[in-house]
Amino acid sequence: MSGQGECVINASSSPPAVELHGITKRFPGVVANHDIDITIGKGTVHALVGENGAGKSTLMKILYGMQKPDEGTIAIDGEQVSFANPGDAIERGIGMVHQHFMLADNFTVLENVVLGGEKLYGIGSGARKKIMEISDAYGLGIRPDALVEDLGVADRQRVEILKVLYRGARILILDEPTAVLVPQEVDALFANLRELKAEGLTVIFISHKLGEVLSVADEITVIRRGTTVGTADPANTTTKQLAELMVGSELPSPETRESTVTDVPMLRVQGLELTVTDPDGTVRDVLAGIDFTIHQGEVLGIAGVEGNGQTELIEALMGMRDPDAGVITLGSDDISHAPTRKRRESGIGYIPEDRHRHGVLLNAPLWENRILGHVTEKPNSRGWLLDNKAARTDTERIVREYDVRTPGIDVTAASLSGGNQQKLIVGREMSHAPKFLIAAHPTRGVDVGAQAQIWDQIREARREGLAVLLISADLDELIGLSDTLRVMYRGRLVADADPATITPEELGSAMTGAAAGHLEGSEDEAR
Amino acid sequence: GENSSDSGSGSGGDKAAIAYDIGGRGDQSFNDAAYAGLAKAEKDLDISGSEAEPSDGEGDADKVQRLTELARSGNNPVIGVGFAYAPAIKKVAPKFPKTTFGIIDDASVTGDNIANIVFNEEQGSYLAGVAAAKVTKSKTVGFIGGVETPLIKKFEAGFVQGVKDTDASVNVLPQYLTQPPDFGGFSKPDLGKAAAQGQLDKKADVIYSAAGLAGSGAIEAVSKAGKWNIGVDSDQYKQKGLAAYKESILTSVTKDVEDAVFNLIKSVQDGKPETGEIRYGLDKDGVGLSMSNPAFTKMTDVIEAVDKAKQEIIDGKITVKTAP
Amino acid sequence: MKKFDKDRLILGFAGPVLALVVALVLTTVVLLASGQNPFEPYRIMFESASYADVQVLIINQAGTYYLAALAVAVGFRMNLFNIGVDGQYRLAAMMAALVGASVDLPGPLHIALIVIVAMLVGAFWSGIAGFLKTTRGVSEVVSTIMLNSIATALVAWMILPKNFGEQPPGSNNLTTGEIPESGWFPGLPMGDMAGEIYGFTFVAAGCGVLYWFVLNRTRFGFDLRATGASETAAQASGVDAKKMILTSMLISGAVAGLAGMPTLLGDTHTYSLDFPTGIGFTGITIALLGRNNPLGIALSALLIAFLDKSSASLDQYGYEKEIATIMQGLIVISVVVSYELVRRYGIRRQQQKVGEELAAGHALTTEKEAAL
Amino acid sequence: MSASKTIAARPAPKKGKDRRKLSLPVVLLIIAGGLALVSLVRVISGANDITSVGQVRGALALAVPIGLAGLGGLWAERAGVINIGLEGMMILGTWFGAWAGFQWGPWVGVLFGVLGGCLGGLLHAIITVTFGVNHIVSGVAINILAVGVTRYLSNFAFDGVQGGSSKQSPRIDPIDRITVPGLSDWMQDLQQQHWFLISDLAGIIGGLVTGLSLLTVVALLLVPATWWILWRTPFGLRLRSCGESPVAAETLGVNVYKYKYIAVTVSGGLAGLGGAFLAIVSTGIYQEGQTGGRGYIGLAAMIFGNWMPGGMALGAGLFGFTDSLKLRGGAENVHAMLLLLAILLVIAVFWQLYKKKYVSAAIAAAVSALLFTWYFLTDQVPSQFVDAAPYVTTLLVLSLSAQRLRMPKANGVPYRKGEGK
Ligand SMILES: Nc1ncnc2c1ncn2[C@@H]1O[C@H](COP(=O)(O)OP(=O)(O)OP(=O)(O)O)[C@@H](O)[C@H]1O
Ligand SMILES: Nc1ncnc2c1ncn2[C@@H]1O[C@H](COP(=O)(O)OP(=O)(O)OP(=O)(O)O)[C@@H](O)[C@H]1O
Ligand SMILES: [Mg+2]
Ligand SMILES: [Mg+2]
Repeated sequence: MSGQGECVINASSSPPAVELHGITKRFPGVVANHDIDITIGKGTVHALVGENGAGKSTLMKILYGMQKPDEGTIAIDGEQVSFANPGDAIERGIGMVHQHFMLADNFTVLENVVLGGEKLYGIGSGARKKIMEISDAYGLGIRPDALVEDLGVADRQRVEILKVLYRGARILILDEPTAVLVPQEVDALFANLRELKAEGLTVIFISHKLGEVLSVADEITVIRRGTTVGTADPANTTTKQLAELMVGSELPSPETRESTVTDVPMLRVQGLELTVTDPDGTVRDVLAGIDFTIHQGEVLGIAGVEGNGQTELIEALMGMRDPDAGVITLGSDDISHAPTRKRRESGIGYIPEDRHRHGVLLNAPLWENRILGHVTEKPNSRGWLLDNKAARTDTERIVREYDVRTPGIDVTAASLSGGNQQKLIVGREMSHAPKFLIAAHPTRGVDVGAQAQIWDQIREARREGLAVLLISADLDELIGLSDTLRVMYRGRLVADADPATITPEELGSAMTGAAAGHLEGSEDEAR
Repeated sequence: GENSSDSGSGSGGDKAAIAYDIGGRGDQSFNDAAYAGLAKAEKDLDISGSEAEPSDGEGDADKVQRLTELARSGNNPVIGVGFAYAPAIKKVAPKFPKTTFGIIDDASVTGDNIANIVFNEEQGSYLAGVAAAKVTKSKTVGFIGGVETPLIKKFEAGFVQGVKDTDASVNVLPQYLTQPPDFGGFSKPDLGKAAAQGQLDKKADVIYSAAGLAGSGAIEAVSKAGKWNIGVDSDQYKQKGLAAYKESILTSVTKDVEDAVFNLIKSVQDGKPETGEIRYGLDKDGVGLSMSNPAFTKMTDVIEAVDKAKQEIIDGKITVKTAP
Repeated sequence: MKKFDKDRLILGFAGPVLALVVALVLTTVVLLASGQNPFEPYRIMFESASYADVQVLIINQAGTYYLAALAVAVGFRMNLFNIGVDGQYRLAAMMAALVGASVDLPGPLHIALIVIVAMLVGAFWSGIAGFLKTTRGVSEVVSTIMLNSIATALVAWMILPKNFGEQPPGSNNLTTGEIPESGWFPGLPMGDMAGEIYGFTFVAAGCGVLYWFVLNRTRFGFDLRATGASETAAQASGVDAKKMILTSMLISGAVAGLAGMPTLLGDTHTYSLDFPTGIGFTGITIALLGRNNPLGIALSALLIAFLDKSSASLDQYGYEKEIATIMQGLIVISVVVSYELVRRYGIRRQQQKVGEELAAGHALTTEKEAAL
Repeated sequence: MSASKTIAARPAPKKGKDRRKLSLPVVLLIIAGGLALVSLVRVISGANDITSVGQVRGALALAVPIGLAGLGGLWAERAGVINIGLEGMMILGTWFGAWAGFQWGPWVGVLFGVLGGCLGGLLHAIITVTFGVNHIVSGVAINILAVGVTRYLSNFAFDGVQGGSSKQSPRIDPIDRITVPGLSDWMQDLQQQHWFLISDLAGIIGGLVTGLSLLTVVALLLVPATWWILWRTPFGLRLRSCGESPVAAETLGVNVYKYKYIAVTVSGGLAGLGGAFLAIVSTGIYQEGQTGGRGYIGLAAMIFGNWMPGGMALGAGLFGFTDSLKLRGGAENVHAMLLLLAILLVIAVFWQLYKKKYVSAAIAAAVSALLFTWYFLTDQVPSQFVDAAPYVTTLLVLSLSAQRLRMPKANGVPYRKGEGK
């Protein structure tokens, strides 16, 4: 294919937008990409799917000039290129929205957008005008002078897209852009993508949500263990087939089969209130009048657009924030103001939403990460002393039982892919027989195979009487796994729904505040 | 540079050594004066001299080691410059009974082979006070001390007493630059300058600074304001670094470390080593006021008053306090 | 992983050795450039270090440095930068000396009292910084710099004869009065001329063992390390981060308080105007050079003490002893740079190996599974 | 019962937008209030020196080196490199500044001082950026090295030269000073009337227009210039992005290494300028140990000022002011400051009461009462405590003011190209 090489572009048979040929990239201990070939036509949406750690992001970073391939060639519009840095790629009309936000929190939207592209429209009013122009054209609703740290994830995502459009990119790479969005937002994004495609732009799209992939892509490439294993035509492929291609197994479903809900209350929250004081002295409610009960064997799902108080609710339950009013009862103990450690010791498990911030010590070995959060419990310690040996043995067990893909327990957590980090966390939390589990986005960014495992583990524990508070942006997961659903909006639980009958769309609209109260006729909420 | 080497260059073969205080050679005051004494001895007495410098923030153990090494390699006398050497000399001297140990500015450690060289700084400062009180028109004079240690307080005490005894209506503004163990007050001229400026703004027209090198900042400020300086330690009128401001340096309170060191070395060479307290006061011209600025010597009434006070101190009619 | 161990060992040694060689070469270049004999100073330094008294001096100094560096390292382990060790140990030594001189107790009790006072004072002083950080969010870098200077002023005031100090007759020094002999920490005599190794040097070594044990073998140590590695993760794991900051600041200060003890209890028996200063700052260098690892710190402390003491007599031989300071700076730089280079080289090697193995037909997964 | 039927119209849980910026009028108001308070204290205590022309001049002279070091710190840390080596770079500045200054005139000295500092900065950049070594280690090493190198070189460069020694350089010719002719005298007169507020204002203005070294003017201009460069130019945006999120910058084609190198070198240059200022303007000679920890104080001033040029200048000014206060008859001036502090604490008491924080209010009240007692029972502060005044003041200001310090997010974090997530 690379023989096509020389750069004469015929108007008649326009060359493919991107051609990757024989790309190989090695990292210490891992071959991220191995002899990858992909051709992407102009004006198409091309999806890339694969397990966690399959090498998708690495491949895209190579295409974007962030990393140098060890072997292989890249051609853009038929012309062979070699990018020394992203600047070169941008110059060739490539834009990338990264899997993790690439935004400076303490900068304004405007500053984030113009950074690196100052020559285009300056950094002042010219740039502001251009930003508003793009924002209006695509209905992005951008406020150029807002600080990025004040923005919600969806807004940030839009800023990322705007950054790319601002530079006039013709080839867009979107690495898991939908992971943090609610259905409405995903729809809006897809509408934008179709618009872009109509303008002749090429889009490369990475997602673990196979339904989305099928709905938006013109062509799909599947990557497995660093190499391309096949392509699929979305028109006549099902998610099931796609999943099989990816992991060689069936697409898992979060569907809860039989109800295990008992009427023994495990966690009871009454009248929980939380306020925060801003540096300027204003006091805001972030949680108000929160009431709910989770019984043994019950999964309570909380739906809501991020930033509506879910984080604060979790932190209040974990004891990382002290509520201003209200009572939290675990079993029969009032733990409203108990310290975090005491709560963990009395049986609260915690799968945090941001694993890098709250779940692992990135630069510590796995076995130390296994101790984290349970340092006072067996087998990690005896009395005041650590029991490193027992902790190590138990880490090996977790790695085995929870299928954590790692070369050993002495590697740092940072060297695991996100999905494997997540499996380690789940394994760790489950190893202490929790009575109550807080699971925040337990499968975010996790591939389908790992997703299934995590769901299975939650289900199994639930069967044994575990109470679970599930918070997720993945509405399928939420509906499929929960026994009860509540919707959180502006710090309150404004609506409840029956997972058996509700659809993601209905739930999504309640999350935006458009609906309140009980969302469906049947009142079977277990109270 | 190249200074003394380990092997004796003099034919006499006698060796003497000094161990410096913080600052070391080149401080243009105390340590340099001691060096001048050693250099003079090298020239006049044909001995070979060694020097050793301390490192920043060192402890007694290092000083013990330094003195031991100097004594062991045959130096006699071994002179510790500065009171900080007292504990070290107390430990080392008994181990080398044949070596004479000199210590400058300390009389607290005693022994048969220890010579305590001390100065009556307060007496020289008293004379400076007399001169200042006579010269001031604004009835305000300033004292700037580098670091607030007992030694520098002696300077202040003598100066204040001299001023007040001469003219009780004259106001003395005392100011210290830093507190020990922050010895920056001896090495930061900008602090001296700021302090002097403050005193000038308060109408002081004679300023006596006992602040080592930081004093040069004060001298600069005072000179620019057209007022009088009183220098310290050596005759600062003659100091090359201050040539630009010499006209404003009325006089300096001198402290003859050079001769004290020389005398000690000589006494050892003569076979009659000095021992015990050797006090240098006005009587021995160990301290005094320099008379090299013609503008000062022309002020006959001032000189007269100074001479009178000097005589009275020597005669014991006036005792000068050593602490304010 | 096992099979890389020998390589790792070699690489581990390669770093420091490479660094020392580079530092020596650079220093030699400096000497040559300034027209001096490029080898003689080293000979003098080694010769001087071959004397027993200098060796004792080195060991004693290293003990003092070790304590200061441990104090800094406790902070670093928590991502706290305690620049205030200097003020803490000076204030602590002064107060301990005051208390020690004013009581008369049986030996061990007397010493214990002095040591406890020193630790409490050190902890109190660093505790101010910890308190301000946890309650008011004041950066400990700023507050400890300020507290150093405030400690200077406080000591200067307290040591005045009209307050708590005294001025020995005939002396121009100020002291806190001498601690009675019961409060002296016995040393290990090394012969007549060599002097003695401070007994407290062994306490310092014990502190190193304790430091290692607490950090690596106790729950508290785990919490501390976790907080240093990620405050947010530690908090979620049940550590009260604020309490941890305060606690580690207090510990750091308490250890800093010990830094003055070898000198006070083993040598001067009083605090005076010429009590050693600046040890806290040297402690920072040593902690960083030893990578906050108790053994590494010990080696670094010995190295720096060696450079300090063996260079002391250079000026008597006509060499500028600042060359030792230059050497110190160069060693610090080249040691840390070489650590980094060796680390990267190790990674590249590993990468290569994996690549080779892959080329030889082993699947990546087998490599992974085999390692389990 | 739980699900309410209406959507609560509560403020959005997102953070407010206007919480960060104090608007200009508010800042001016605070400054005016502060000045009025100082003036009041001056009138009550009779310590007329606290806002005299000389005091302000002295404060400025003492603040400039600290401010320049702080500005240097700001450049480096805005690009994500912690610079604890400021002290060393300052030392290089004093040495090179004096070395060139005594031979070829003060301005050449200034240039060499800057270059000397740049050299230190460049070394720091090589170690931290290229070799990825811990920033603090590198800074500490540079401090050691700078001391060693300058002391070593002095033996050859200054020893034996007329007026110099191994510790000190010969005298350097002074840099021209400017005084705004009519204004300066007028302000001086006005100040000496000791009127409430007017005289204080006159003192401050007078201090800023009397005997100002040209280098001081340059230094003062560097503060707004830094702000303008870093916050109003593409270059500055890129530089700051390296301190906030170098990986994001990298993904947008910014050469992060380049900007870090520039920033750290400039940082060294500014610290070097601070050193040159010390040697050439403040004192006219190089003197061993002359910087005496001012690099660290500069760092503290920068943190105090929240990594912003204006705030940093304020911090440096505070040090300069209290330093000058203590050097110019501290016992009396600082005594007056006790009163100021006591009054400030009374205000704090009311504020805390208003905020319903009774414990803090009680503490503030108790301390305030103590200070009042101290003030009225004495008329001097022991000189040892006077010495501590700048440091105590800083600590107090920091702990009383609301802490919303925000350092650049990636400050001190090692960065390697292509290893970002
Ligand atoms: N900079 C790096 N250094 C070392 N290893 C890396 C680096 N970047 C990626 N890897 C490794 O390369 C492999 C591929 O990672 P990559 O990020 O491309 O996966 P992915 O397909 O994007 O996974 P996900 O779906 O979770 O995003 C993983 O095993 C990962 O750990
Ligand atoms: N410099 C590095 N050294 C070692 N490992 C690295 C490095 N940079 C990245 N990695 C790891 O390589 C992986 C690739 O990053 P990437 O963000 O694509 O992973 P991921 O599996 O998608 O993670 P997540 O699910 O959390 O988003 C991550 O797990 C990361 O921790
Ligand atoms: Mg990825
Ligand atoms: Mg991922």
